[in-house]
Amino acid sequence: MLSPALLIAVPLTTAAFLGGFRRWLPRSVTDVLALLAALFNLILACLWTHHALHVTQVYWFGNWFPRGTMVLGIGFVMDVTGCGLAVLTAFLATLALLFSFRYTDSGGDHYHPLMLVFLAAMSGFALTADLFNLFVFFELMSTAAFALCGLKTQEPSPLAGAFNFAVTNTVAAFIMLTGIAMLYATTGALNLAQIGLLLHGRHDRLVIAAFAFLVTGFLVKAAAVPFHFWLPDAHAVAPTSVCVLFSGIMVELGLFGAMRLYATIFQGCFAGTRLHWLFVVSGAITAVWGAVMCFAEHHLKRLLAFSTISHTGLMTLAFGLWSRQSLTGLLVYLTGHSLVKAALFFCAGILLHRFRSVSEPYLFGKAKSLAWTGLLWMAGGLGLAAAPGFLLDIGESHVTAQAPWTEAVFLFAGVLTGGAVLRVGLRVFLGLGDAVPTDESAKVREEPETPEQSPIINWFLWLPPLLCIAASLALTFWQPFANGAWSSAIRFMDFRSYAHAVYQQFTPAVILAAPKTPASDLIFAVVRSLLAVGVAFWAVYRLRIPRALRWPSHIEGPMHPFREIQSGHPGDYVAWLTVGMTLLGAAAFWLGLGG
Amino acid sequence: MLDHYPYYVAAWIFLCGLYGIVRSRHLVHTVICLCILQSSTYVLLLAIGFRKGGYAPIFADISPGVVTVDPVVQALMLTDVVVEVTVVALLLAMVVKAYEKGRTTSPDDLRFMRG
Amino acid sequence: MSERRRLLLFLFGAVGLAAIYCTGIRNLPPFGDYRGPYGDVIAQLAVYQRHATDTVNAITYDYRGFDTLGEEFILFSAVTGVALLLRPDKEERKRRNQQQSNPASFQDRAALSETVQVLTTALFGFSILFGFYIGTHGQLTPGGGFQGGVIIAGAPMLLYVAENFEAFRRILSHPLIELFEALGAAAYALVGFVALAVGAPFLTNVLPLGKTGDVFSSGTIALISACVGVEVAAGFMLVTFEYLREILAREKNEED
Amino acid sequence: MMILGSGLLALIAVSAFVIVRTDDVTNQIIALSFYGLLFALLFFIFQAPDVSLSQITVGAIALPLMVMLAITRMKHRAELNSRQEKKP
Repeated sequence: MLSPALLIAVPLTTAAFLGGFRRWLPRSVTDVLALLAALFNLILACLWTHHALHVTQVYWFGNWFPRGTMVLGIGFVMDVTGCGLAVLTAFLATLALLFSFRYTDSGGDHYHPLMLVFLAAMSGFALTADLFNLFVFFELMSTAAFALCGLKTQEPSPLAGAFNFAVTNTVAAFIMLTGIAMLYATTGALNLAQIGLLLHGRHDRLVIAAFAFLVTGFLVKAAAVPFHFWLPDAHAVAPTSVCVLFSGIMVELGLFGAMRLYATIFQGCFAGTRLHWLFVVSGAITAVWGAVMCFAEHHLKRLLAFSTISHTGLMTLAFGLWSRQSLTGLLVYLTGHSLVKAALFFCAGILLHRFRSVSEPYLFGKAKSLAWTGLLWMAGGLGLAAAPGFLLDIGESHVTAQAPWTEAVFLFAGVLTGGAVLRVGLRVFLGLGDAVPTDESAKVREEPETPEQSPIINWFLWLPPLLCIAASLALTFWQPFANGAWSSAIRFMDFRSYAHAVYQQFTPAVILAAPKTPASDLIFAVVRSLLAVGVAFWAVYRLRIPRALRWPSHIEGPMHPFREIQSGHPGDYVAWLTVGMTLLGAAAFWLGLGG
Repeated sequence: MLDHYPYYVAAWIFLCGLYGIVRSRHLVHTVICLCILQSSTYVLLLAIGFRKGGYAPIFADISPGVVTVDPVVQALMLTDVVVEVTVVALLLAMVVKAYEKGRTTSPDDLRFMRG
Repeated sequence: MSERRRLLLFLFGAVGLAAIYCTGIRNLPPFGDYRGPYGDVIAQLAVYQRHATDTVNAITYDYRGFDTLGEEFILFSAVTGVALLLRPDKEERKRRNQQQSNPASFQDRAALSETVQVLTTALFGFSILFGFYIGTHGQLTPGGGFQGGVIIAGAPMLLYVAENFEAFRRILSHPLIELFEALGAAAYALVGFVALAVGAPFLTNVLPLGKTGDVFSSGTIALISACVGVEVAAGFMLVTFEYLREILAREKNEED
Repeated sequence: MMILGSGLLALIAVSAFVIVRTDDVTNQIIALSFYGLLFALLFFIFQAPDVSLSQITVGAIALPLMVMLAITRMKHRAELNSRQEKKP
């Protein structure tokens, strides 16, 4: 078996070579080399996931295996969840690199090295078992992301978006580092398993404060309300292929970081308390807020960005329920959402390539010729509404089987975000309905990524979204995936098996009974998708229905008090960040000490 | 209180940095305030690893076995220094370019996407 | 949001944040009472295991070398990012061409005295030498590749101070600088690959450790430190050049 | 040594606030350089010579220098812009 270090080292080395020789390498060679490195990661991650299903292995860099109870170096724990996320990362990165083949503006050939660094950072983040290493990969991921976000330097708006993104996320990183320092001060260790063992059962003020600091840092990345302001700004301005990685995996990895810390360090500390309800509440608020804001948007990428916020909120909620079944649901939902959202961003990219705009009012009725893109877009919309046949439906039924009341939140978020995407589809690809309402951000010009003279939709443009939609449908019916998600969730929650792997080199998989796949309520799923379609038609034909029934158009219209909060000012965002952290910390103290 | 004096200094610097970012009217000012905020983690890490009467962890001129301060936090701080300088370089590049394209350095005027 | 409301919001947040922080901090061990064990264990082991007297560098480049690999690539991606953001676009190229056809100088400057020029040239050599010293003795005394690299990168700035713009531009705009920057980063990863090739885990220190206190001791620590030094020096020079590119173009026109 | 360190910490706390309150960016850069030096001294006193060395090179020199370069470039651009506006 090839060393897991190659998951990091190969993309990084390729990135350095592509960066160093960029003056001498023709574009096509750069494209192919970058694509090959991403493909290599995909294959290796798949192999390791397959291996991890049988045994969780640990890999010590520099051969610094633990001496006694003391962990000396940095290790990767190759568990199913981490490896699976590495697969997803590599898959999306491969498609993103394919999408930006040949024509896309590569910013003086700096684009490919940064994408590969980004890929390596995300893989490392998913696998590392060291607290400070987690921070390093968080920063590496952020640095590459900041730079990629500002790729389009022709206009000032991308730079403003990238600046807000960079400031909020850097503040978050230092908040996280403060939390790391607190834990290190009290335990004198940096390995997650060792810290977990040393803290076991302790939930005093220091541990809760450290928890608040660390979780705030990760939730900023995961765009939980009120830490979410940077996300729409960054997504609106980043190039399509970068958006795919932002929405598809980077935001979810933020949540994953919080989950990893909770599973290893804090689970034992807060075992008897109701602390995890904090995530349930935060997730529900985020899901609702994101969905409402999503429906009100008319800038396609911003619309999708708000839907990402909403769906990440749903995942946070599932995480907060903290049970095997809800976690299985989360992992399935995460995979499904990543694929669907990537497909939608690719479609938005095709629209931008073909019509040089992503503004819904501008595109109204223009894209009737793009039948296939329209079909993929509609499929994506149905996917977000968790229509039957999509992974999101399976994930959702796992979570709602655990806590039936969450169905209300899932329904609201799914119908509104799916409805918004379908609404755009009806207007843009079919030209249905009346004049489109607009808003301030939809009027901002979006810089196209491709040169003017190539309006043809090449195979490398339509293949990535097609593959994404196909994968999200195919995985639904592929039983090994469901089994894998189940065993992955079980082992993710099991701190003892994690610690065993760290100290004993590996943990063989415990074969548990076949997963309970809750019967997805087909009728309910159909009703839910019909509701989303209904909301879309309602919005499209809003002027032709009786006045009393026009409420969707009120949501869609300019909602000044809400939109004003998303002000685009970094100072505002940081002020909100401190407020959010205060609320989170207060809740953590209340729930953590109270239990 | 006095036992934890440097920790409080770290908290103070952190809040100062945040305050600066919040009230900033010039993007370069924002970046410098971010540097200040970041320096609070230096104080915190340094304070954590310090030991009264401990020597610097360099065994070139002290014999092995002598009590030293924690070398690990110092390694972490080295990483921290690099992170700071790289983020600042990147942010400043954004500010410069935003100024060249938008002709403003005020965060109030650099808002194109609202709502 | 108005500035007043923003500050009020922040006041609420800041008070809360301070409260969380201070309640947490009270449970920490008092200042000056580091309890270990991580740092103490490594401080005891490093000299024997790695023949490096500077424990901090043994941790940076060996025990936690994987962190430093990530850190080097943070630097790499930031430098790439700066180059990406500050790349001259169409408009700027056009402007520059216009300038070349119309080289009007708009700022006169008094020439520096020759003493200053000679002095800075001497300092140039000295700082490069000093950077090399700091960079190569990292495993023994305070210093290391990072610090040495920054010092070396500072040397060309002296040329700028001495207004030797032509030499400054020639050094910094050389394509090799960019190549060195990337290769320095790649070399770090390649040192890790060497370990893989001999069957050890990535980044294992497989070179002979040498005699404690020697410049060539401690195996890959010195090697990695040198790679880092190359990357850092070239990286900082690149960043400087990207910022000054436009201004240098003007100075060149003035000289013509 | 401890008293010196405590005094230095107090000085750092004060200067952090002063830098944050300084609105003029050029003054801020000079203060930032001074602030970096204070930190280098602090690290040296608290037995961290490695960090102290990199703080001198980065915090007190490279960082303020970079801010200075950015400001210079922005000023240069402002000059160019005003010249261009005058020309037509």
